[in-house]
Parts: sequence; C-alpha cells; structure tokens
Amino acid sequence: MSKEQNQPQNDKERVGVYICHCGSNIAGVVDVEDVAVWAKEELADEGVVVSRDYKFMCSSLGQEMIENDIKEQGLTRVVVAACSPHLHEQTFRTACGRAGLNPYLSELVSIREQVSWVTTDKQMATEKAKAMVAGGVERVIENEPLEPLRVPIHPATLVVGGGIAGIQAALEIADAGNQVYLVEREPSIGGHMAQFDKTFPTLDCAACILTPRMVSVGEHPNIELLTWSEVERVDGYVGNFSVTVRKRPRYIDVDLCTGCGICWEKCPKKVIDEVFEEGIGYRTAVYTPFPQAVPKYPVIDAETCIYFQNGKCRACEKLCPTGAIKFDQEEEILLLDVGNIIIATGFETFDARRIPEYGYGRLANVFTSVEFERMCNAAGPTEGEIVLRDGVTKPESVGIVHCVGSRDRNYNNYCSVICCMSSLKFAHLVKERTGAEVYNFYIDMRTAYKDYDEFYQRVMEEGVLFVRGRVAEITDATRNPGEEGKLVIQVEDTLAGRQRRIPVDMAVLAVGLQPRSDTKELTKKFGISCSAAGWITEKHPKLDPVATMTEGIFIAGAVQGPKDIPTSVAQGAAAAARVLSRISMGEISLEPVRATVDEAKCSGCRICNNLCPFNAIIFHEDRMVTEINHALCQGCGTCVAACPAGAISGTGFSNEQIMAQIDGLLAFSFPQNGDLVEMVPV
Amino acid sequence: MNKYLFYPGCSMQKNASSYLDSLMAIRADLGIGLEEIEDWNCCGATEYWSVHQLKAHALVGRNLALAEKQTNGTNTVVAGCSACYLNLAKTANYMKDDKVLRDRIEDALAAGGLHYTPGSLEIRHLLDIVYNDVGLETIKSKVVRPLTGLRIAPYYGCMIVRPDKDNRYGNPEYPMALDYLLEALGAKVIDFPQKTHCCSGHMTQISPDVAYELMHRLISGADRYEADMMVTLCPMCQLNLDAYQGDMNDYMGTDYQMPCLYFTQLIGLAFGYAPAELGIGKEFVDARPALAKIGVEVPEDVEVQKRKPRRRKKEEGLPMPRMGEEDGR
Amino acid sequence: MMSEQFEPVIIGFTCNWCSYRAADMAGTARIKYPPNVRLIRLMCSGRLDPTFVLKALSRGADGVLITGCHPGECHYLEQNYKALRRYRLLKRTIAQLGIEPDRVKLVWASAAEGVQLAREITTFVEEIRELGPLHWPTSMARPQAEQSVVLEEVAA
Amino acid sequence: MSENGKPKFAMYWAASCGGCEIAVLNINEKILDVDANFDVVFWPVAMDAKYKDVEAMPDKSILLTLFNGGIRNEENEHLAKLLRQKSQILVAFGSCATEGCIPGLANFSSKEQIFDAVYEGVSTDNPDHTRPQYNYDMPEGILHIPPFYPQLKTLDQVVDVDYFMPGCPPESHQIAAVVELVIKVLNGEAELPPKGTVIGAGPSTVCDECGRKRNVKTITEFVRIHEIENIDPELCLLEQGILCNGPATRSGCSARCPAVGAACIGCYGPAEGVVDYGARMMSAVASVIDSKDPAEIDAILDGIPDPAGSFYRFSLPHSLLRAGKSAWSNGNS
Repeated sequence: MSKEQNQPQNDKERVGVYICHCGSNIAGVVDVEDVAVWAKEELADEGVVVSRDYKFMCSSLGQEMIENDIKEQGLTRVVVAACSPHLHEQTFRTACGRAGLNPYLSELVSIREQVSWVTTDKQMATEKAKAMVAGGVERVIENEPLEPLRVPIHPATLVVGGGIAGIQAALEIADAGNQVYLVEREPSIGGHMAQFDKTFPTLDCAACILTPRMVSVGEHPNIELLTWSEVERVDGYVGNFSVTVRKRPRYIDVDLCTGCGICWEKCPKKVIDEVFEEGIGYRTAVYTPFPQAVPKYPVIDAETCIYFQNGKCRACEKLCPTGAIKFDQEEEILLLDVGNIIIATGFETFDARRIPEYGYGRLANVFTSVEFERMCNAAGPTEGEIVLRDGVTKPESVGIVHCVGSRDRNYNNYCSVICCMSSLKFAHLVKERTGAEVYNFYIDMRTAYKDYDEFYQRVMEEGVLFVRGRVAEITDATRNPGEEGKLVIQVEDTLAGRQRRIPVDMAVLAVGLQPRSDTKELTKKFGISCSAAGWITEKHPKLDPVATMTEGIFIAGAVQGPKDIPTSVAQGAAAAARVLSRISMGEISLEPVRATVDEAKCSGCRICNNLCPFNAIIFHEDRMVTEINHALCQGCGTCVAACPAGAISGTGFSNEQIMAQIDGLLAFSFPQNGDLVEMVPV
Repeated sequence: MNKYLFYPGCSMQKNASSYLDSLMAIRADLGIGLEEIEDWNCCGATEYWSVHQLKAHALVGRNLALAEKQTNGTNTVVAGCSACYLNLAKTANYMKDDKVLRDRIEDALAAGGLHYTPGSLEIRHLLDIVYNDVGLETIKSKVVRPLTGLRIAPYYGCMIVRPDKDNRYGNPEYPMALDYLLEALGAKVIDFPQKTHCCSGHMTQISPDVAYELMHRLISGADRYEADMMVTLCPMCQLNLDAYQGDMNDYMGTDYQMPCLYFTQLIGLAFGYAPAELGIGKEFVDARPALAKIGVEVPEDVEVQKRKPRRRKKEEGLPMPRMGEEDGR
Repeated sequence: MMSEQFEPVIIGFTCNWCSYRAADMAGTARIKYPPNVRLIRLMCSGRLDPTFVLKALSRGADGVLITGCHPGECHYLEQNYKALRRYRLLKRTIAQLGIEPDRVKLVWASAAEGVQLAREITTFVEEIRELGPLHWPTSMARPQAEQSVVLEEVAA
Repeated sequence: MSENGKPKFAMYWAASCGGCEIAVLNINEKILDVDANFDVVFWPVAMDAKYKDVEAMPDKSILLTLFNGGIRNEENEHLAKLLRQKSQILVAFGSCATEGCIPGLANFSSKEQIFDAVYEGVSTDNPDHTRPQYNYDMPEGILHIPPFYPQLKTLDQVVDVDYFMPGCPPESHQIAAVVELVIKVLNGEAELPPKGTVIGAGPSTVCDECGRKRNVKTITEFVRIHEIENIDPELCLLEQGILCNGPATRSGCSARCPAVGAACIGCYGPAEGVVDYGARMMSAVASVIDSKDPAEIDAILDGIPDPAGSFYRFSLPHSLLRAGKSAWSNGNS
C-alpha cells in the first residue's frame, strides 16, 4: 500500500555494473570510465558494490571478470551496459550461470544500439547511458531467479514449399530418419528450377540434376508428400505445432492411377499454362505440369475442365485404363503434429507489364526471362527452339535487358542477384542455338561467386555484345529502313557516352525476383515478420540467416531474399541441420516469460478471459477463478496489464521490474548547466 | 454541374478556335461549367521561359492571382492547352516549394496590387477533367453516333505527362486515359508507340529540319498502324502536325494525309453534333474523308480514301501474355 | 534551472518483436536521433499498463512514447489493439487531469522500420519541446514541501 | 493503561463527512464491547475533549486510534501528527483517510478554483468578495484559522500508518470484526497482522462477492444506468454496458451495490498490491472493448462521459498523480 512512498532502498542485494567499450563503438561516443565511476558513487545506495569498464565485455576475459566478481565479491545481481540483448543477453546470462548466479538475475543495457550509435553529442550520450544504467540497476534488483522452460520437441517436421530449397531440407531431415511433411501448392514439386533448361555457370541440365532429388522425395519412406495442398492455419508453439493442411481434390484416385498419361493426351480442353509454362505454352484440363512431375499423378483443373464447367465430356474417365478418374473426390483437411517448420515458399518474378515503355504484352517479340527459360527448355512449348512469337522465325538479333524491375526506385530498389548470370546463360544459349547477334544491356555486371566471372569472360569471348546503360524504351516505331520490322531498343550507352537505337528481332526482359504476393498472409499464418520489401526477416542477417524471430520456424531459399540455386540448396541444408539438432536434443529451453494467476486475488471477473489469442487462459466455473496454461502462454503480458485486481503477474517483465526501471531511468535528468540535477528526489 | 475557372490561352482564341468551339459545344453534355478568368494574360508559352525565367513566372503569377480572386465555389483552374497547363502548374508548384522565388514573384505581383497564396489553386488540364471528373460512364451514356470503324492514333504530346506525379492519365511513360476515352466513343484506338513523343514544339521556327524529322516520326508511326487520324489535346501539337504536314511531306519526300483533330471534336461528333458546330473543316489536312467512315456527311468534291485492308498476322504460334485488368480494357 | 534549450525527458515503451528491433536497426544503421528518449523493452505493446505511463509522468517524464507492431502485424496476433484501446482511454483521462494529451503518443513501427522509428522519435521530442516541461513540482515526491507554500501564505 | 486498567481508545475525523462515525455506531451492541474493553479518551463526535488534553497525554499512551478523513488543512495535519505521537496503533479508517475519497475529488481543482466556487458561486451572496484570512487582527489579539492546503492528502502521506481500513464508510460488520480482533489480541488470543496491512476487507475484488452471472467479456457500448429499459437482474452489470468498478475494487463490502443493481463506484479502493486504482480500471475496461478501429473505439469510449471521475472517484489523492495539474501548479507557478 505505502509502497509508493518509500523509494527503492536496497540493502540486501550486491550489484555489479559493467560498462563495455565495444572497442570504440561505445567508448568513442560515451565516456565509459565516467559512467562506471558515476555508477559506483551515485548508485551505491541502490546496492552497486562493483562498477567497471572494459574493452570487450563479451570477450572471455570480460566474462571471466564478471564470474570472478560474483565469486569473490558475492554479487547477487549483474548489470552489463553493452549492446542489444538480442545479441548478447544469452552470453552474459551464461557467464552468471557459470559463476553460480541464477542467469536471470542479470540485465543487459543496450548503450550501443540505443546510445553511442545513434547520438552525436558526447555529453548527452554519456548522460543517457548513465540514466539507462540506473534503470538497469533498479530493474535487476527486482529480477527473480527463474528456470528456463523445457519444451519437448515433436520429431516430425513440416516443410512448406517443394522448390529446390524445400526439397533439400526435406531430404536432409528424412535421411536422418525423421518424419517430414512436404506441402506444395502446385500439382508437382520442383519449383522454378524444374522450369529451367540449363543452370549457370556450369550449364548442366536442370532436369538432369533435379529429377533424381524429386524422385527420392517421392519415394522416401520418411517423407509424406502433400502436393496440390496448402497450409490453412498453424496452432501451438515450438516443439508442438499443430498444422491444418487443405488438400485440394485431384479428382484422381492416386492408388489406381499409374500416370500412364492417356487422360492428358486425350483431354480435349487445351488452356494456356500460366504457371509452369509462364503463359507461352499450353496444357490440358487434366495435366501434370511436366513429364518428370513428382508425384506422377495428374490433377484435373475444375476451373477449365469441360465436365466441371458444363457437365459433359468425361473423356478421361472413359479412357482411363484403371478407372482412376474420380469426379466426386472432395477436398481433405489434414491435421499434422510437428515440432518444427521450415518455410521455403520461394519467390515470384516481377510483372514486366508494369513498365509499359518496354512493351511487354504489347509488342509480340518482347519476352520475359521466365518465358525465355521455357522456350529454351527441350521439354518446353518450342522443344527448345529459340523463335519469335510467331513460333517459327529464328531471331537474327536478340537484346537482353537487365535489371527489369530491380535496382529501380519506381519498382524494387534491391538487386535480384540472379539476373546477370541467367542473362549470360541466355546469351550463350542464343549464340549456341541460333548464332544470332546478342546484346546485353546492363547497369553493372554482377558475377560474384565461384566460376561466375569465368563464365562472364567465356560469354564475352563468344562474341556477345555488352552495352552499359539502362534501356529507355523498346519500340516498334522505326525511323529508318534499317529498323523496319524490328524492335528498336533505345538506350544511352554510358561507356560510349551517346544515345543508341539498336534494332533487334527479339527482346528478353530479365525480370527481377520479388516476394510472393501472398507474403502478408504467410507472415500472419506463421507469426513471422518480413522486411519492408516483403522478404521474410531472419533472426540475424549474418549469424542466423535461416532462423526467424519465432521459435521453431525456419526459412530457406528465396523466401528470405533473392538467391541462386547453390545458395538456396545450402540454406535448405542449413535449416535442416538446425531442425535436426533440436530433434536430437529432444527438447529446448525457452525464455521463462509467462503469466501466472494468483487464485487468492482472482475474483473471476473474466476480464482477461478472451484477451489471449493462444487460448492459454482457462476459466474454472466451479471455483470461479481463472488459470493460465504455461504451455500455451507466449508471455506477451497483455492479461497481466489488463487484470483489474492485479491478480496476474508476469515473470521476466513484472510490474515491479518495469516500475523500478522507470524510477531508475528518471532518477536523473538531463544536465542543466553541465552537471546532473535531480529531477525527482530519489 | 461542376464549376471550373477557365484559362483559354491565346491559341484557343486564334489558331485553335476549333478546340474552343468544340469544347463550348459539348461542355453542357459533359456537365462542366467554365468561368473564364477575367483579364487573363499570356502564359509565356515556351519562348518567354528561355528569355527570362522570373519574368515568365511573374507573368503566370498574375493569372494565378486573378484566378484566386475569382475563386467562388471552385479553386480548380482548367487549361485546354498543354503549354498553358504546364506553365500555370509549374509556377503554382514552384511558388509552393521555393520561398525565395515566391517572395520575388510576390514582389512583382504586389507592384500590380495583386497577391497569390501558394496552394490555393489546383491547376488541371482539360483531359484530366473529362477523364477523371466527368468519367467514361457519363461519356458513354451520351454517345449517339459511335465512332465505329474509325482508327485513331491517340496523341498526348509531352507536356501533360511530364511530370504527371499522381498518374492522372495512367503510367506517365505510357498513358492510357485518351485511349480509353476514344474507345468509349466507339473508335478503334491503335497502340500508338509515340503517343508521348515530342511534336517538335517551336522547332518549326528554329530549325525546321529537326521539326520535320520529329513530326515525320509521329505521322509515319500513326500511318504504319493505319490510323485514319491523330487525335490531340494541345493546340501546339495540332498546329505542327496539321499546318506543317505539307512542308514535312515536301521535306521528307513523303505524301501523308494524316488529319489531326482535337479530342473535344471527336467527343462532339460522337455526341451527334454537326462537324461545322465543332469547327471541323478549318484544318489543313482535310478530316472529312476519314469522317465519312462514321457516316458524317461529306461534300461530293472529296473522294473517300480507300485503305487497303490491314493484313493481320494469323494468330498462331506462341500465345501473347495476358494483359492485366487495368491495361486490358 | 532551465538551460537555453529545454531538453525533455521521455520514456519510450517498445515491443520486443518490432519497435525494439527497429531501435536496434536504427543503431546498426547509425541513424541519429535525439537522446531524450529512454526506451523500456516489453514483450508486446499489449503489456503496456496505463500504470507505467502514469508512473513515468509522476516521476518527471515530460512525455511517453508507446510503440508497437503495425495493426495486423502483432507478433502475438492482436495484442497491439489492446494497447491502442488503453491508449485512447488513457489520453481522455489525463486530459481531465490537466495534462496535455499529446504528451502521450502511440506509434507503430515494424522490425524493419529503423528509419521510421528514428524519425518518429525525433518528431515526438520536438513536439514535447514545444509543449515545454510537464512541471510536476518536486513536492510531488515530498509531501512536506507544500508546507513552505502554506507558511508563506500564513505570513502574508 | 488508564487507572481503570482499560486500554485507551481514540477516534478522530479530519476532512470527512462523519459517515465513518455513524458506521461505528452501526455496529450496534458491539459498541458496548468497545466501552467494556476500552477507555475512550478522545472522540470529538461522541464526547467533549480538548486538543490540549491529548497533547498532555504521554506518547504511545493511546492503544488504538481510528483516524477518518483526509488531510485538507493545517489543523488536520496537526492532529494527525499529534495522534500518531500518542498512539500505539494508528488506523487510517475509511476511504478518506486511506485514499482521499470524495473530498479528494477537490484535487482536480486548484485552491483558487475551489475558493471561487465556494465564495463566489451562484449560490453564494458575497458582495464584498470576502475570503478567509488565516490571521486576523482583533483587539483581543490575532485570530488564526488553519490554512487550507493546495491539495487533500491521505493520512499515510503525512504520518506513518499502521493499518488501513477502506470503505465509504467501512462496513459495520467489518468494523465489528476488527474490534473483535483487537480485543482478542488484548486477551492474547490472537496476533496483530503485519504493519501496513489492509484490514476489514478481502484480498480480492468485489466480483468475488458479487452474485451476478459472468461470461467472457466484450464491451460494444457503455450506457448510463438510467439509459437502459430493464437491467438484467442476473447478469454482470459491466456486460450490460454499465461501467461497474467491481472488478478493480477490493472486496469486503459483500458487493452491496451490484446486488441491488447499482454499479460499484469503488469505495473500497484498489486490491492488494495495486499501485494505481484508476489505471487498473482503465486498462481492464479498455482491453475488452470490442473494436480494432480507432474511430469506433472512440465512439464506444464516448459512453464514458467522465473517465477520470469514474476511475478516481475515491482514490485520486492516493493515485500516482495524486491531483490534477492545476492543483499541483497551485503556489508553485
């Protein structure tokens, strides 16, 4: 009751304060020695008995310093003022633990990210650092010893997305002897890679290296492959997710189907294949996207199937030798229990129609790189013939435009990474198959990584022409006989320093990669976040690229940002490794940040009852009290803040801790006339 | 009936009188009230800006000040001429952003006992009003004589789309507003690649050979697409393409007969007005043969041009990309 | 005791998943903003108890900045809406107590929006500078202090 | 101990309405136990006594003092300090002494505003604009009236308090229970609770004692009690849109008001360990508003015409801010 009156006077706790220089990162702006001395003097009443500054607190020497003080000085609380807790909180907690102090009796104050790196005025910075240290000290005194929560890990794993990254991840985990569910939206796995003919820089055939992987996924005893399916919702938490998957009806009985192909050979309904053939090829209403599809079973696309549209036809049904066609098949809802989730849903390509001056969609012979991939593919609409839109004429000259929708303020600022190399690949294929003149219009050539630049050299030696400059316009408005009947590429050649009009028969737009249009729903479904551009945010850009902020959810491949095949594969394997280590540990420990109801205080008013999106709050009608299920509680603290009776307490972020931190932060105001003055008497 | 402050500009009064006449003819049907700005003066056209920037701004500033005084119920100023629109808009915007310039212009205006409050007026081009305020639905509903069979090259010129920050006509690099408008009138609109290229402006006076080259690009482009006529929204463009087409032909050794009318004239025709009411017949390159296609009566003396039927490519081979809704109308 | 420029003291509450990481990002990107704001990390803006805001104001803060994930992007699905509701009610209440409601501000900032957060902080510091010090008399923490006031009156 | 061997009992009212006194009398025949077990030495409402008599008593000579009313002026504070000095057990008795209560609502206004209301208000006829003088010279000498403080303070804001007994007034059965307890302690049959304890009240909140049916809460609109046709006699008032402070108010009153269809207004103050009563109500009520749209939220909140008044009706002087800004700037500006 009278708590408010007596200021936090602390005689029992012995607090150690450690100010990190972080080389010059902090010491360059904050007067760390001053802060250390100040803490020792000004915060003595608060119980500060040790206060030091050191070059690198996170170094083993820095940690030892803390450990020794805990042992020798009998510290009962530790405050480290260094970098963000998201980087080193664990480091210093572990150090305390080693010295026999409960890890949660330490606090990490971020005077690098929140002070030295963002402040110019050194004095102000130092004062802010002092205030934050004071806040940390006041808070840590209120910290309670906690034990991390141990959560068992369900050994099964969900992989979302059957592109090369997802395939790699699934195989790694399954080979290690664990159950994997691989969910793919399309009728077959394989993703973008399956569309390609050759892969840079080695030019080995995509199908030849991908198909074996796809087959082993299909045959793997530990992989349950769910194609033509989508994740509906995700409940639960790390170690114990329960995932709802919607399996769309194939209208094919896969137990009877042999994949013989009669149905799609005989299907009278031809439609443009906007997905796998990127709109330049056709498929039938019953189809597999490509010959090597896994699984081999086709799907019937009810949107276009004549029978579904007007009740007639049923040709496939009549002709199917095994009677596998099942028009009455219905969608299934599957419930999967998994411990970890890997998201590998990949990318979409930039819609070239958004740049009208490039004429895509208006000018027949302007193609996108994905259309061109299909065109080059021996199994594609032209059997690998490189021809104009008329389907017969071979081009005598081809212009490849780089950075379409990439590195462009109007569209995407970022570099799409793969376009330079795939454009070089195209240039090579055109030379090889048509002998046509090839121009590459580029801003910069970006051919980093193993053997890439060598490939660039090779293509140049093959006589491909390179023009440095962003293309202004592609037009069929000709100005002289030489341009007659051609596409004219208007560009400023920034090396020659002049405007050029280059007539070509065919223009290929190297469209950039961008996040899938349904990324927002994805992030909501899985409770993860994405960057402003829409790429999924990794836990740490350098040190933890395949984990997300959400425990138990990992990412692999282009869903995290533009990537080529080798990197996607590497990430798939990396994500798998992270999952495997957890499975083998059998359990993980989580932050013990949880809410608890004091039943004596709970009046059963039920204010909190529908505040929890994780349904962790249970009301006991019989006793008229509310209880919180720690397994389900995610520790957001909303109910703690809402409880009118103050009956709910939250570990890790208790009222006492936060109130004390406020006291500390405000105990000293900004310097007026140079020196600290008290804002409110402490 | 939406009310607007109207800035006719010099050319609409003289060489582009047919633009003004046709506008006056259809304005009631479009439901737009135009209140001419009292005692307006020249916008500085293109030349004066290269003579003296500040004076040019002051010149325009006067028009803005007069318009502001006249604002009752509306603060939108409409110009039919692209150059007038651009100049008015330019000064209005610069005065908003550039304090130094603002003060100097204010001084100049003060000398004449005038004042303009930056941001108090909205400057818009006639096409913007017709397309965005009146809207295609209204226009469709008034069409009594659809321009069926008339192949039109929609020509925007460079001034209304550079800059067009808020994409009033669609993508500034490839606007579609006029295309859609003419389609709404029932015409066949060709995909005119040079729709925003330069008409050569005053190059006709400075270096005709450059001007002829530029005009040739436009007219030959329209002709390649077998357009019956070009439709414009700017007196300057119309003047160049129409009045200088002959000289261009002589210079390039070509023989184009590409009529060039104002979009307001086409709207008028579709709304059923007689050509004369719309100032049609004043143009150098006779538009009437083309207009015969839509059954607008033509005096005997001119014989209707017969175009060889366009040989279409057989729709075989690879499918064309499907265009999205917004572009696919 | 005022220096030429009034330096407000502001307490900022951040969400562990978005705005706190945005602050980290602002730091990593070396984006500069005024040092007047001292941040407190909560797990979620839904943890924000009006008590904390009142506490800060009563302890001398001139303003309080509440930050959370954008609507619909809450790491805990929809807890930021609870913060929003409390914030709207809290502003009404403090207004009745004679405190300018603008001293408390709620802004959304995703983990990716380091720049935006820095901008918001800069703006808010300026806004509070405009409002001037909240001027809780220090007597607030010392009940006796009013005595002096009274005695002056008595003498008068 | 007095000569009759009975421990001494005192009761005093500072800024209060006197209801607490009545409540004490309402313990009926139990009052006789008080007389039987105590020697009442000071109780201005019940018997004549002079301050100097109290001043003359030795320190700590009074066993139990029930102090009701807030500290509004110099005299209140003087007596609070005096009784603290003379008493072994000082109980802040009733809402005024513990939290400020209704007199505490004056903390929304500055002293000037209060005086204006009192001495210049429409109901006041004060042609010479007379205002009280703390000192007034008379031939007999200087007349002195106790200066009026800028703010009302609670007892524990001026002296150290042993126990707190909330309620406006405290429920008679609770008073009886406390009296009984103290007597037990005297006879060595019971222990005193730890210092600072809230006595004569429950650990939880009013809902705990409230008989009304409760569901998961979502509030779509707030209504004033007179605005609804027929209140459901069974259902939780808050769920019917009536702003009921029950959820945040300490139990102990047997939920009398909700029981008869009147919303709890919070006289028993905050529950155990709560720092700011109003903040708890704000947070709780706002959390269950059924909208994600700022405009709609505001529309719903418009149903609470006087939030500060509703949430701080009894507890403003004991809240974190203690008073409105005007009451603070009083004399400090």
